[in-house]
Amino acid sequence: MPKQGFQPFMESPLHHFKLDAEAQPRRTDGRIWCNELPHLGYAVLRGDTAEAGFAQLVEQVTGLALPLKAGAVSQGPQGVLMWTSPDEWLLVSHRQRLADWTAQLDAGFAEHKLFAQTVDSSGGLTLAWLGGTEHLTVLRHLGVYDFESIPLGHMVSTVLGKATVQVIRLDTDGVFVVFRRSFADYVWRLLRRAAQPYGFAVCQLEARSDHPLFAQLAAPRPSLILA
Amino acid sequence: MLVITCPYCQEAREEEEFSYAGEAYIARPAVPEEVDDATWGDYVFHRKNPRGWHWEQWQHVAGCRKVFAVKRHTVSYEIAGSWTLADGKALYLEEQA
Amino acid sequence: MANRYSLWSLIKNGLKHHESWQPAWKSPQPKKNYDVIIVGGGGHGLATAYYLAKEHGIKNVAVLEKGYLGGGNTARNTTIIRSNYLWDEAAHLYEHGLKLWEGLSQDLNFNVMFSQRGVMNVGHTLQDMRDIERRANANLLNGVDAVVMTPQEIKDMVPLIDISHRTRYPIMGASFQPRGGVARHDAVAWGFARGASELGVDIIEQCEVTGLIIEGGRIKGVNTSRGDIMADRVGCVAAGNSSVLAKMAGLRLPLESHPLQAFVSESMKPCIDTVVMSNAVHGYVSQSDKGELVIGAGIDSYLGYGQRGSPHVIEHTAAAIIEMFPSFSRVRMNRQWGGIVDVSPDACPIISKTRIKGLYFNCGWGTGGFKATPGSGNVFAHTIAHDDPHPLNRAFSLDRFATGHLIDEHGAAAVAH
Amino acid sequence: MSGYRIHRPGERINRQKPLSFIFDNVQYKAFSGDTLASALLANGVRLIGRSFKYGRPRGIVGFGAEEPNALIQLETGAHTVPDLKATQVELYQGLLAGSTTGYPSLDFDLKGLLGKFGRFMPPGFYYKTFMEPVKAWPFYEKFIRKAAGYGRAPVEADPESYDHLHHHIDVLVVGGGAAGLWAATLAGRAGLKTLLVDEQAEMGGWLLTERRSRIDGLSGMDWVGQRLAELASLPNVTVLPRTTAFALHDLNLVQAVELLQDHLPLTERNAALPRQRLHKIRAHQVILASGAIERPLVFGYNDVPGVMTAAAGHSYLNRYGVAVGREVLVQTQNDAAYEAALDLALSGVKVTLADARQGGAAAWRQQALKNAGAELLLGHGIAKVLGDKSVTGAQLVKLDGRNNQVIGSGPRLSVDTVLSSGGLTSTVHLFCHNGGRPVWNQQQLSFVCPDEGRENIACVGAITGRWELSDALSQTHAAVAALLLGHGRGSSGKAPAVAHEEVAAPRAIFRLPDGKPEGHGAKAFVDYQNDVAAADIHTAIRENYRSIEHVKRYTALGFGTDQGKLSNINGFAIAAEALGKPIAEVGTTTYRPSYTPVTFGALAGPHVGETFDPRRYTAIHASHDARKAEYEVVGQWLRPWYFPKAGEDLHAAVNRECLATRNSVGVMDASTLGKIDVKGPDAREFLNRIYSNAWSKLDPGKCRYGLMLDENGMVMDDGVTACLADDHFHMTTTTGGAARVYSWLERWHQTEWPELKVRFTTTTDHWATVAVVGPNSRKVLQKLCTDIDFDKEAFKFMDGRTGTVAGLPARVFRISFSGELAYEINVDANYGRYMWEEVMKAGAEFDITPYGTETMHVLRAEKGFIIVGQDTDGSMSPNDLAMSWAVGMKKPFSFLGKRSLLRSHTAGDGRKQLVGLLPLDPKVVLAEGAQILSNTDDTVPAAMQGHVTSSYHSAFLGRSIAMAVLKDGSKREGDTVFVWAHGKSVPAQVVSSVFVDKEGVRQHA
Repeated sequence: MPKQGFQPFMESPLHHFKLDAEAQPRRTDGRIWCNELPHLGYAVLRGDTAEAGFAQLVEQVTGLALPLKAGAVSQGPQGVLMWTSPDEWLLVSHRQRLADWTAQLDAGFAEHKLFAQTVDSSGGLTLAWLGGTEHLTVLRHLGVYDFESIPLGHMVSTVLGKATVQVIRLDTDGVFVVFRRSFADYVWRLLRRAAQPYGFAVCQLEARSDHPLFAQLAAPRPSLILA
Repeated sequence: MLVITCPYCQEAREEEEFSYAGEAYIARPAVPEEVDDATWGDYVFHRKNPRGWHWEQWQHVAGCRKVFAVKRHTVSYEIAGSWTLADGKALYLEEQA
Repeated sequence: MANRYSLWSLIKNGLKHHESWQPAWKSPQPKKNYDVIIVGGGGHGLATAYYLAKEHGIKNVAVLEKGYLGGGNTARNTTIIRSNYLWDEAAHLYEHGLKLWEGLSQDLNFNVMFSQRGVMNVGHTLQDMRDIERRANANLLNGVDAVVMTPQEIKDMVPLIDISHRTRYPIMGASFQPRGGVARHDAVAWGFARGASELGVDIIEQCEVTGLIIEGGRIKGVNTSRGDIMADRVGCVAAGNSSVLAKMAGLRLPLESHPLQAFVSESMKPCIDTVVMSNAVHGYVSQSDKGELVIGAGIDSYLGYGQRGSPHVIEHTAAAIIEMFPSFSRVRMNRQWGGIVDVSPDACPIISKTRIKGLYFNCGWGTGGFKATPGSGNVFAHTIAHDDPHPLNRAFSLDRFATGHLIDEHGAAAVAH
Repeated sequence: MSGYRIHRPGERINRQKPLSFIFDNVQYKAFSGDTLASALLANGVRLIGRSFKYGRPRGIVGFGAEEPNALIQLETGAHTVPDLKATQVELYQGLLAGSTTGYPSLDFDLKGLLGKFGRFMPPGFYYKTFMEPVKAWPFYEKFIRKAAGYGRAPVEADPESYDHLHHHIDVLVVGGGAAGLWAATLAGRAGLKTLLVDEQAEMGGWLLTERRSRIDGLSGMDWVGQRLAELASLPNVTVLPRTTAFALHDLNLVQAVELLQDHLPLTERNAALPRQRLHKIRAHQVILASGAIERPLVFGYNDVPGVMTAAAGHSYLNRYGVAVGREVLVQTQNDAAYEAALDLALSGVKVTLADARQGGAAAWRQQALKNAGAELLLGHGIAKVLGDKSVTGAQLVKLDGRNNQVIGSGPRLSVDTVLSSGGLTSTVHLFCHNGGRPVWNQQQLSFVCPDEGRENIACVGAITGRWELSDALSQTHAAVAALLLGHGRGSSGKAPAVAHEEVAAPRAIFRLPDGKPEGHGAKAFVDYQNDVAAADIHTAIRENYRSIEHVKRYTALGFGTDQGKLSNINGFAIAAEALGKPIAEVGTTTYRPSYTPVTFGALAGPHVGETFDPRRYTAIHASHDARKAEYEVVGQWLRPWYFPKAGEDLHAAVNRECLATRNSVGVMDASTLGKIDVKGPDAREFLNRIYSNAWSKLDPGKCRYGLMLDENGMVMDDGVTACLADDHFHMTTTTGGAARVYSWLERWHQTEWPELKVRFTTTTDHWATVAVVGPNSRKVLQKLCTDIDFDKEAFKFMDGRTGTVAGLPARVFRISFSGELAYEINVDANYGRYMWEEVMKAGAEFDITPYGTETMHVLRAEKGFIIVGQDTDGSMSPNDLAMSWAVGMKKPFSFLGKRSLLRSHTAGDGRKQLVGLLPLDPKVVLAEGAQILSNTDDTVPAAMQGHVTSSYHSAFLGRSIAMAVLKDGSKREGDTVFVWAHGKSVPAQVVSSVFVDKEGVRQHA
């Protein structure tokens, strides 16, 4: 992974919406508030839970228990680990930490001869937070899943329009929506369109050290403008 | 619109999350070179296409990406159940016997 | 014809309060024996019987229909007629059909309202345009009319279409078959029924075939809900139910039956004078003489005999139509329905003898059956009459799925670079 | 002037809010709460349209969704809507509407003149004429089309938006009348997540019209108010007015459309809100309380403007304060219409009631009517209505008590309005949309929903044939209580108390006889919108169109935008009589969505315009924009097509890009290629099975081109796969094939070879891929990269390295789709644009030139490389592509598609093969899609030999080149063929498809 020095040259998939320029402090009105958490680190974790040592190694390295139940999410101040398939998990954290973790994991898998791997997906995914009293209604406008039924601490992988997304519910305040880079423009337009009747606003997102995802914003936000 | 239970996500989900993956448990000839053109053509192209119960495969493309077996009635669209491919195969073979 | 239709007959019958009209077709009790039984009283089956009687002199024929005449896909399609197929075999077969359409109303003395308003296939990508060129040139060399149009020519012909670059998939051009068009679907079944009946064919409605009587590898007759009926030759033309019939003979066919959906708008004044089809955005539209927009939706991916499909397919199609015709957003859907189409692996029909002597199948028309109705009946009648395919359907036999000689009309796959 | 305003207690209009509107260029006054229909009637407007076939004058018949005649055009320009029913249009200030029929004018209609010859236009008359001369049909058709059709399609893009909303609920109640309100109350009280929808602006159903009933001691509308207040207080209940459930699909998926802003003046609509919303409702339990619609009786000239249903006359009076006439004849065969007659009489209208029954209604009703001053004629029916554009009177006959026969003449009444009631028809549509069948109820004379409903669908109230409020509510209470019990919940509250009233049985009569054989007397319409008369049904059956579906299709009965709501049962009954069968045996036609028409816009919802389909962009897109790229749509992606400089067209730009690349260095964004991470101890074996060529011996650090076949042996995808480690591969696929290939791998692995230890993860979006191409590409890379040795011996063609490029971790592959020395750099896509710009900077000294897909196509064609989907079409095997070198027939496992290559036809002669073509005139660029002939004198149908798949001007070669598939092409090198397009043919020579650097010196440089 490149060091901090290169970060100014990163571009999130939503950079062209210039969300920073539009962002305002969140107020407690009935609006839908939304913004991207750009430049996080993502890794797909593949492995076989039946193999001895796999789950232990993951927990040992990340501090996150490997979730074994469909849709379950493990969370800690350093990130989240989500079940996405019986042999697949998505790990989200700060980029630098994630790079360290995956290196350790891959070394550990090799050492223990586990049929397991990490696949860096940091360039391929991004994540938006969606909040406000009607945030679930916005999702109900776009997707057929019963979003109101997602328990806290769970995620669901489903479709919004023609895009596959993961919706993560960590608290009642809002949801996190993970989507692919090449669909980001489309997903953002969909969200914005669906939220419009309720009043759509881009909000500033604050780093919160106790939060598994907002905590990852603590690192300085890179400039999005390329020379 | 079908509602299909993914045996991996352990939840009933709407059809839009899945992609239909054809008749289930079509046996690929073990040594294709040893069967004649007609038998091979039968494997590649011929389908049961029943008016009634049908064992078929669905892939949860928007979810866990797993392929699994569904027993569905092609007239009423009633779904008798869905299973992992391995579990479904045992049941399927039992039914065929 | 005992009851010939004309303006004169309308006046004559009008003066008699329409009390003297004869039945369009007779409904006799089934006989015990026929020379040929046709299973399936849709357009194709009735056409087969008509041409058996008319062109091959085989008049001791029964058409068995489990419901009412023309109640299957004949009643459920979007009535598009064209012959601009890519491959030689398909183009010749459908062109044979189109030529029959051109004289059909007069031949049957029944106005099937065949309207040669042209069929346009629009292209949205460079590869679409390559395929359009390829198809048009192949058509012209096969004697099928074809024109390649620019976006402006499209707009001149279809003023409501959006050729701007605002759209997601801007329209780059189109192929156009001027001789293509639409017809009144129900009338085709009724016209053939009337013509066949007049020539002596027995049309038996509400008669479901429940089994095939096969002895020593030969067909002997059929079991029906109205008793056994014997014949040495049985032609099955049952569209979406072909696999069910094949199973009765211990055959498997390379077919899958899928729900295909369609819908119509409310009736409006003429606003679109041709047929517009787009494979890329998945929708096609024409306007019936009654003024309804007739819109074909997608085929559901899964197997189904339910004559109903998933609503999201209709929703996607509505979106596709609005993408091409933004003003139709305020037009309203009046009615939607589904049919069952039997899809073959190469999107071409099967018109074939089988390993059971005297048993013939005509199926696998997928979404393209209506346009072939007279042509299909015509060559199938020949196949049955001679126990040998007509030169035009020789390539459409079942053995192509063993030899690999497919006639792949799926069209080019999406460009993949 | 016939209709007029009259104050009614409990009317639903607001006299404090007067409105004005325009209909057919005339301004009228109305009140808030009116519908367009009530307002027109209040202003005495009767003639609203002309009929479909005969051009007969037509007026308003109903008061809601059942209206067959009053189809209007609302507003103009971009906001125009065709074919709305005036009875369903809520009036707003400044509303602009017009009639949709009548040429040259509504008042004087040419079709109306033709219609005088209606006796010569039986059902199916189109099928019987216009056949000669053959060439004249287009001429006839033009007139038929013009004469048909109602409103005009909008021509401007829709300025309003639509959305979708999904619901997952316990109980959906369809219909906000008494039964529906009570059902929702019980479900709501039980704590179930409940949604109540009703098509009207105001809940209440028939209680909006009917004033006499008292429920639990309250007036009907007070009880409705009490219900609504209670429902509003329950957080688990949602009530949606103006929301029509129009379709019921499998597993209780109900589509409903909500009209959010249609009732507002155009100037008051909120642009942030959708015009309409499509609700997609999954309900565990559906309760259908959609009520019933009164049908008219069928009698002579029952279509003259001023003939309406009794329920309509009643509703206009009580709901809208509009008396539909001054002298009204009410014709009935049941008790309910007495209510209409009574309220009209009490309002000062001169009323005569003709009852087809000898005994008339229950005695108390007859007495009440007489007390109100109405005249009562028992055992009478209307033979025909008098008047042309408006009712002037009616001729009555005396009816036999048992048979539907005339036994004597009746009075000729001078009236200005005729109301008729043929009984109620249950609104069974939703119940039947996915397979439910209604049952004939001979007592109630309607097809009704069975009491037991269907699994998870309960039917309550009038939909089950409970016409009387007391019956409807007690049945609703019992049904919903049972249902709640089934859900393990008790129900609270007693059934609402409604006094039971004595009712006389209705008479089973649908077509009032006029004493003449059918077809001899005045036309008696069954289906107004399609001009289907009773005689037409008899004619159809005479002609052997005996199935009810045939009757429907031959006569067009029930095919209109009212979907037969008024006409179906009358039509079935008349058909039954003609067939000599009971109605139950005739059955119904199939009920199909939608219950009432729904806009395409609502169906499409948000999936139009910029969100019709995803536009997928690469990470480098902004750089391409900055360099003014033109784009090509490839699948959902936008790829740079070419980068024109000022004044350049496509060809000039491509020539420049090609030469720059061949002579120095070019750069291309290859990020859209599909990328799949393949890993596991059995990865290699898996690749052996999925690709046609062999993978056993590919060392780490090496790349190989692979062909993927389907089981039919035809090429489905291709791409280069790099071996990263013994058990780890970086697979690339075509852009368009990425998703399909990913799914293909998963499916074969999971279904056929689950024992292979291998996993696939898509990395398409993770990697941004930059191809640096041309003789100077090495120098560019060397400037950017310090930890990879780019020496030609150290980093050979088809080698792959991981290292650092511009400081970024990267995978670099020395692969070439152009035949040049070339490298593909893959970096984390967040750095994609940075990488691109660093390459541009490093290449500046070599005049590095960005190029798009068109130049890529030319470069690869110069080398004879195929593009799947352009040079192949699903019918091309590797052998057909002259690529048998990429087929490992000796591999131990029978890879996908291998067996198919051995089939008699696939392996046989006479197939087409990929070749190169050089036009004899090097300036001529062959048309892609041109067909190939062996002879210039071929006649149609010609023996086509193949077609041109790719064709370009090669700036590098200074001439045109082409690729084609040609019959037996592999044996025809050197032949001259004729390339035919649109009538012109061009000679070309068959050559190898490799035009540049056959020895591969450049790519190995």
